Amino acid sequence: QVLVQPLPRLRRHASRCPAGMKWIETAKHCCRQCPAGTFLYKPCTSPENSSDCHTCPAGTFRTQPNIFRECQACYECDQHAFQSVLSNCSATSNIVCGCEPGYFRACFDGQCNEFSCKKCQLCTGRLIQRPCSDTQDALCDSSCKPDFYREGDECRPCPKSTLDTCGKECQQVCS
Amino acid sequence: HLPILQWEDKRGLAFTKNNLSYSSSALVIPVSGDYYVYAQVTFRGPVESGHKPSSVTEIITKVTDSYPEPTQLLMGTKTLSENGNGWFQPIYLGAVVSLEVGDKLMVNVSDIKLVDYTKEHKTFFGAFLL
Amino acid sequence: HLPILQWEDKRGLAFTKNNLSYSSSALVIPVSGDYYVYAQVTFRGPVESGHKPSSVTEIITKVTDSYPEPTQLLMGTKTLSENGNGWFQPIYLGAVVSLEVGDKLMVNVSDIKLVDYTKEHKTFFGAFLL
Amino acid sequence: HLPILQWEDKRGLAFTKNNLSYSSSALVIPVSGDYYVYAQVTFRGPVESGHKPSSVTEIITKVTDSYPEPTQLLMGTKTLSENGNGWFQPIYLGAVVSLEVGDKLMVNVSDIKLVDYTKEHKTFFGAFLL
Repeated sequence: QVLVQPLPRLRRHASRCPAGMKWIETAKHCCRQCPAGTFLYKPCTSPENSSDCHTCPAGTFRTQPNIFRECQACYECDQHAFQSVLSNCSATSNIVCGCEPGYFRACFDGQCNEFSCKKCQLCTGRLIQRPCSDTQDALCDSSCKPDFYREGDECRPCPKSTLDTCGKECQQVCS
Repeated sequence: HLPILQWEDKRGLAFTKNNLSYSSSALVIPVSGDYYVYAQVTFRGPVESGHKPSSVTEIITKVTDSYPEPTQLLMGTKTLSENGNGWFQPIYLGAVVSLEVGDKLMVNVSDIKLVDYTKEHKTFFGAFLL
Repeated sequence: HLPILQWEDKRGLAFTKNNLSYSSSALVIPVSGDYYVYAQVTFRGPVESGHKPSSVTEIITKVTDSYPEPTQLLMGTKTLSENGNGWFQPIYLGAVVSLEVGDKLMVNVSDIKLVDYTKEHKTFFGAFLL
Repeated sequence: HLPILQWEDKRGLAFTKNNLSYSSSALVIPVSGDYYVYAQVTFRGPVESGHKPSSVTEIITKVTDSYPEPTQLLMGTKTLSENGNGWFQPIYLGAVVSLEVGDKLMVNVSDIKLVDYTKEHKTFFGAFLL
């Protein structure tokens, strides 16, 4: 286990500013925060007047009130890997990505921040127990549909041919 | 959020100076400026039988007192294709970032159980002012 | 030549200063000297063509107006052994190189479609004068 | 000890200056201080048929005249999951270390036969004083 000695805490400026205001190191006084969707272009000259806040430029955002000098860059959806845009990036929210129709999310981490879009399985010749969705693959019935016969773990359509080549499952179709 | 690594800051090769201090899992920035920030995490497994992660991730994160959400500065994520026997996977990250006095830098990992903390030269974290 | 990556130089974590400028895919060196140059590219797949590459490569290249051929400064090349599902592979490069005023630095990759451009903290490029 | 790599210190991109010198496989520290030390080794195989290593390792080591044992400063170790065809595996290491005048820095590898020494921009080693 790592032994970490408590270090003398930095003098905390933040607690000396009233609610909704933050300490500006360069100005050496408190200023009102800029609202979400904007950034601090120029700090207030004194705590009584307001800061010069500019709207986040296209392609950037701030979800919270802040005193940052720039906004965060929006993520992008991975069009090469079958991702689709669920909601666009705005000045106050990052982009949200999902998977194109016919694909579902294969998550790389618990929160699914990183995921790739995998092709849904088709359930050819089977009944669909659960359709494919953005978050999970289709669930196919284990048995084949009528008019289909099992070959390995595939379901193949019964041949419309003479009786002698007709397997048991395909009797109905063949006769 | 992903688990945060704790670090040794005094013993062996570890040190802090020029007021760059370490407290509660974070390097604390003493003066605003551009810093080269770097970290390597060596991941290794398997830890529990059968539990084979599909990937490992390391993220260097910045926390600012005046803002409720951490900012991800650098991220390395690697899928694992080892076939279940013993595996090692180092991830190195390093870049220049602009930081403000009081900013805190931390290292998050996808799974703390997979981090090889046994040797100080396999997993390390640091920063220096340009 | 291998495809050249384009970069964002203003938004989010990106910035240029001290006259180190960015134009048409290149960092332009403002003053001769020794620079620590670095870049990380996160590769990921599969992409739509289902074509599975056997390896991925990242090269930091220098172009000098007075010389017709680019010079390869740093190269990271990694074979892929992932089995066709979703995969990620970061490659980090960094070293000191001697550069002249006006030299241009670029990042080439083996296949631009395999580059994960979705998050600024996964793929990045920079340099600083020592 | 693991085999020590030898380096070219004059030709091509290689150079030494500010009294940081290279001799018998080591960078020799001219003045005490904190240095950013880095190295990349590109490993590649197979070299001899049938001989498939399970992992590759790179270690940056410090040797001090006054102490009989080398000190391992940085280590990158990676298991190999490539299936026996041609493979490449770069390992990059870099961090700040406190060094004394006269200290020697070297790069050790698990198997010298697996090192790709064919191109100077694939395998490199350096340090600079902060």
